[in-house]
Amino acid sequence: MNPISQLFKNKKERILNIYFTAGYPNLDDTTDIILSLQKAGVDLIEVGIPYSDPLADGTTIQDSSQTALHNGISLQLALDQIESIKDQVTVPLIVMGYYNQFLQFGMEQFVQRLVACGISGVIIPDLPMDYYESHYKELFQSNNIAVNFLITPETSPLRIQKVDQLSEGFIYMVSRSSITGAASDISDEQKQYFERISNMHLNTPRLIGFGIHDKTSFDMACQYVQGAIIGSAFIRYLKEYGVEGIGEFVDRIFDN
Amino acid sequence: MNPISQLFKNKKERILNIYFTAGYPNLDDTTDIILSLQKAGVDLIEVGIPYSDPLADGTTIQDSSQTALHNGISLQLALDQIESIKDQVTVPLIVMGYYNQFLQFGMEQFVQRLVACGISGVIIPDLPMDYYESHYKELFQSNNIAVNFLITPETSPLRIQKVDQLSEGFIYMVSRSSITGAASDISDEQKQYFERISNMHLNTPRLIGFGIHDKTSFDMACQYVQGAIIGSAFIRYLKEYGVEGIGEFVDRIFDN
Amino acid sequence: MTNYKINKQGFYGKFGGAFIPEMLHANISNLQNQYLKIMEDPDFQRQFKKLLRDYVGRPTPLYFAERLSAHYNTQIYLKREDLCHTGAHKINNTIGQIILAQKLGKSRIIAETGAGQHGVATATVCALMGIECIIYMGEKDIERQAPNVSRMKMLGAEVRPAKSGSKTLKDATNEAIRDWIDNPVDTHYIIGSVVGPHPYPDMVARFQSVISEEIRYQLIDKTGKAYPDHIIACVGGGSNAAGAIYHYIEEKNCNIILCEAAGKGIDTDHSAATSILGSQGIIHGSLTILMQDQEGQITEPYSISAGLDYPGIGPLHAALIDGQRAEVHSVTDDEALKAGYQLSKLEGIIPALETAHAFAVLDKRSFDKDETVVINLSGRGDKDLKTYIAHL
Amino acid sequence: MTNYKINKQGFYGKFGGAFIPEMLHANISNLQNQYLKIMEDPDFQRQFKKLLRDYVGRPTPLYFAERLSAHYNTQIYLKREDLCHTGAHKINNTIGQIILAQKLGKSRIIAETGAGQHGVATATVCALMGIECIIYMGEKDIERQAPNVSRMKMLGAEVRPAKSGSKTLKDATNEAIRDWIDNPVDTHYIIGSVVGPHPYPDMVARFQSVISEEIRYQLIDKTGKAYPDHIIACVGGGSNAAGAIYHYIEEKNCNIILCEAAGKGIDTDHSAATSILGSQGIIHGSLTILMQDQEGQITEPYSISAGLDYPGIGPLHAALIDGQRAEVHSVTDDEALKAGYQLSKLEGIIPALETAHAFAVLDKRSFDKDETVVINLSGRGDKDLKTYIAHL
Ligand SMILES: Cc1ncc(COP(=O)(O)O)c(C=O)c1O
Ligand SMILES: Cc1ncc(COP(=O)(O)O)c(C=O)c1O
Repeated sequence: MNPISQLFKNKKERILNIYFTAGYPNLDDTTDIILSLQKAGVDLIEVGIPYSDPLADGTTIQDSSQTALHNGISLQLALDQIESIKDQVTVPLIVMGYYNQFLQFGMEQFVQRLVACGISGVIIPDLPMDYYESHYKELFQSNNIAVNFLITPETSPLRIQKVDQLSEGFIYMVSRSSITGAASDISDEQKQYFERISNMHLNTPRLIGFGIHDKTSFDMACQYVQGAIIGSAFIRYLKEYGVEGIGEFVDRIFDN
Repeated sequence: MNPISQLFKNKKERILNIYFTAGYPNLDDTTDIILSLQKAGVDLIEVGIPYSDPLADGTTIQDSSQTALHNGISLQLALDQIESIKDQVTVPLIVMGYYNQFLQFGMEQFVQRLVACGISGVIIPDLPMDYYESHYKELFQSNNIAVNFLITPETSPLRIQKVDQLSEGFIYMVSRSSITGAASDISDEQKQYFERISNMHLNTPRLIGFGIHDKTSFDMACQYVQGAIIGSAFIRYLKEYGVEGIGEFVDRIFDN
Repeated sequence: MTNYKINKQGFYGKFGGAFIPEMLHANISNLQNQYLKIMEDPDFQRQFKKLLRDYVGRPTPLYFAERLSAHYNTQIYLKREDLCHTGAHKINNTIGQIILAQKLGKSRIIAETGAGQHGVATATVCALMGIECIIYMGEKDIERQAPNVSRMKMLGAEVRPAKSGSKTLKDATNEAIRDWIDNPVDTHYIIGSVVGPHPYPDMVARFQSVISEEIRYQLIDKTGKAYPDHIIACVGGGSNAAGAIYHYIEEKNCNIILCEAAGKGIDTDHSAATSILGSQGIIHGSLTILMQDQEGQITEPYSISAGLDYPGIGPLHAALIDGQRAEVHSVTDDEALKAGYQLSKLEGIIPALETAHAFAVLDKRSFDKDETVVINLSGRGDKDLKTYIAHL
Repeated sequence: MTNYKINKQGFYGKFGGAFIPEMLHANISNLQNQYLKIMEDPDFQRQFKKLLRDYVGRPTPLYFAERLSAHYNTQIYLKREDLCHTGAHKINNTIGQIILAQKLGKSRIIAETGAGQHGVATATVCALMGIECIIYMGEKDIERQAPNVSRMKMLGAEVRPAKSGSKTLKDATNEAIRDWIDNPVDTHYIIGSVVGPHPYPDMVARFQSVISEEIRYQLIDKTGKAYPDHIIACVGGGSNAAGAIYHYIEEKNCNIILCEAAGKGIDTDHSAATSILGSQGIIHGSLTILMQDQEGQITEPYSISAGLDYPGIGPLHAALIDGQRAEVHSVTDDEALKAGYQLSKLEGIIPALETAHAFAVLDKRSFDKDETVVINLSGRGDKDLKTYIAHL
């Protein structure tokens, strides 16, 4: 069984998935960040591979990606960094990046490297489900790499069912129709959306992402699903306090 | 008989007609210039009435007109100036100006004033012959004001005949097809034109104008016709040496 | 109504004629004798029509302006001269004159320009025919119509600044005439409006008359009626207006509305509202209405729009106004700007500042709900963006 | 040749598709399902055709360029998209998309722009329909295409600078997509070329196909032949080229010539010659050819012409080039400038800098004396005067 699925089987609530950008703030921070997050007790770690044209990301992550690229990060290097600590990592790792990066790397080669690095899953926001199904499903499944798809408030019920069927690991539930909006409280509209999805009784567990930035919003999300993803808020914290601040950041979310 | 016609009857060669701009260089110079020219022995004096849009004039005369207008000259004032010395003036006077100035003044009134000022002729370069004939011929003739028309190298023989028939006083023979060109020697082409006209044996005497600027060009012109008109060259001299220089300017032309 | 037909001597009633110095006589009388013969020649017509179609882009559309019509509660159609190659009606005339100049055997072209549209249109046809081209333009206009100066240069024309007088259109015209006097044999002078000595007003009006020829059949197609209840145009010299009304002058039921530039207002000394501030006189060889002082000195006009910044109007328009065949409105700079902004936002069409004056009439008088109003959209506003934005 | 026909999933052979994040899925799939239904509706067609005729000024002429033909000793016809309202072919597409957006019930429009032509064309149709309009434009392009920025403002649009990456077209597109992600319900995104996720490439090509539809009957009228021996167009994203070749793709005897911007040269790192410097990959939701490094990071392109300064090409063009159905030339800045000057002086037409790239081909390969060559004159050069004059 894929480690991510295992996680969701073992832990039914308050799963914390932290996203960070590889090579940011400094080129060599990747490994430290993973190990610090693991030490702080997060459940899942999502390593963003910086891209020149990150369509689906908000400005915080865009900026961190540009810095990381400027620092000299590459997919190759990010994977090397992860591989270098793979024996120390027990938390399931997910790689997030854009389809073109992996396409140029070579999809087969990419999956081989994921396996070699001990990575459990991927998020490729611009790889459509149909295309995945016809081109890559077998490749990923046979290598036991979970592919996690997204749903949004606009995703139709039919399509959600399809996502449910195709996603391994978890469904990335985009909390709202805004990637660039500032962190804000969760609105009634969003709550209705969360409830609507809960009532669908899907097979795949869900994590809520986008706009989750503190204990309050994390707790709120956890009322509806098994956990949540924090990205931009973590990047901003990292920028201000560096790797040393990670423990405190996570503590505050969990309120340990 | 009109004084201009009388002049041409009495003097068969080397008639010198000097053009100057009323109110230039100084507003009150008009009378001094006339009297100085008369004293210096010129045969005819052409008083230019400054106009805002002097289409048929070269830049020297344009500039003098703009200065004179700036000085405060007007048709009314120029005529007043002339009238103030009319008893001292024996040389025939010609007024040169554009049709619109006289039209606004009132054509009848204008002719009355010419008579009152002792002026013998007019040159209105933009008043077409036909229009003159049908509208103003009687007015000018009955008041014994000579109207002098122009011919150019491009004027057709038929039209020259008409000019000959309609002009009183003299025909203004434009020496060349350029109003703005610098003073230069008379070309072979021009000589052919002068000869061509001479061979037409016209009734009306001719004066050559445009480009006549010194004794040489004056002498050359006088080989073909009874005399010549100097305008720009005189204005330039006036600008440099003022009214006091007039005697010397005329002397040099006549080479007395 | 026969007063509005030109006679042999080039007069519309008492207005018109050819008050020119003898130095221009050979050229002008040659033109007078030749222009109709040449223009009516089938060969000329074929060449003219073909270039109007394939090069200029005629017919230009007659566009029903839905949002503007709703705003003013009437039926407004726009004649889209802004879609002509080079962006204004001016090229209808330059195409005609360049063919004519060729038939006259001329090898050098001169022209005056105010807004630069006529200069560009002339430079354009000279490039098209491979003929030398010199454009006179007031120094002040060279500054305020910079894009058009660049265009003329790109097209290979020489732009000569007119530095006398008000340094605008009037003075550029003077300089062009002087050039013609100096070059009587090889040069044709392409005047840009229905001004100047006969035959220019008639010749230019005929070349521009394609506008109302098209309006006529387009209007029948769209409304079933051959003429609009009102036809509106701005007047600098009057060529776009002449073209737009040409076939409607004798149609009594078609009301003609002409718009002049009032500049900062007719009671200031910064205006170009010729019909109100002017009187009869001679300008550029034509007996017409012009702005002048009591001495007959021509006044320096003012308008924010370089193409209307002219102290005279064509003799046809003088006759139409004098005979009360046309209704005249004077439009200030501010009113024109406002009309320009409004047309941009309501219809997605940025008009030339000249043209904007015509649209300002919509705020000055009302039209019935079911009346058909045609506005001649004489040119596009690309050349005026700097001015528009500066006043936004 | 069936490879060049789009399939249900939006692929031309292997190129195309819709590689978009889930946040765009509802909008894109709605468009995919609706666009053909809406476009084929007689009501839509009536409205579209009427606006193309009365508002845009179609048909645009097919003009036989006599002096250019003589210069190159062949038969050159120019398709005059420069005469379209707003000055380029771009408006054919925005007219179509704005009507479509209305039928989809959208009340807010966003668009990206490079040269500003698409921005102006979008702002124009939004003004025409009274719909809110936001235009994303690279900060660098805002500087070099200032006249078009002024026009958009006049038309009531908001111009938002894209400050990331190369600050040009690619980045403006990213920003527009982000805006759409943020506003999935009320907003329609009017893409300006045959790029982006399916159905954009096909939809835009269909709207632009009016160009070759007209060329076809105009050519028959002029030459008796329905297709030219060569058809030439510049390629930024590829919309003017797609329109010009649309009805000729299956006509084997019609040679297709596409011109890319080589910038300072394909062996410098200042170029936008996608077909030579690029490779297969994903850009803006489409699998096509694009300029990228080995890591798949998209390269910052360079061209003097803002409308060709794009690191990708549309998937149709990728397929045509990959299948060797089209001949491709890369044209440097200097070659394009030279071609622009030449067209201005020989034919009196100042082309857009983008368009000038197409004309540069005339110096790169020869054509037979009696071959028919159609060049798509995609836009006029008013917006580029500053650049032209600076290099004169
Ligand atoms: C667009 C436009 N409209 C009108 C005019 C005024 O000229 P006219 O009165 O001869 O049409 C000009 C002159 O440049 C112009 O460019
Ligand atoms: C005149 C003109 N031609 C061509 C282009 C390039 O776009 P496309 O390749 O989509 O025609 C542009 C883009 O702005 C343009 O303005």
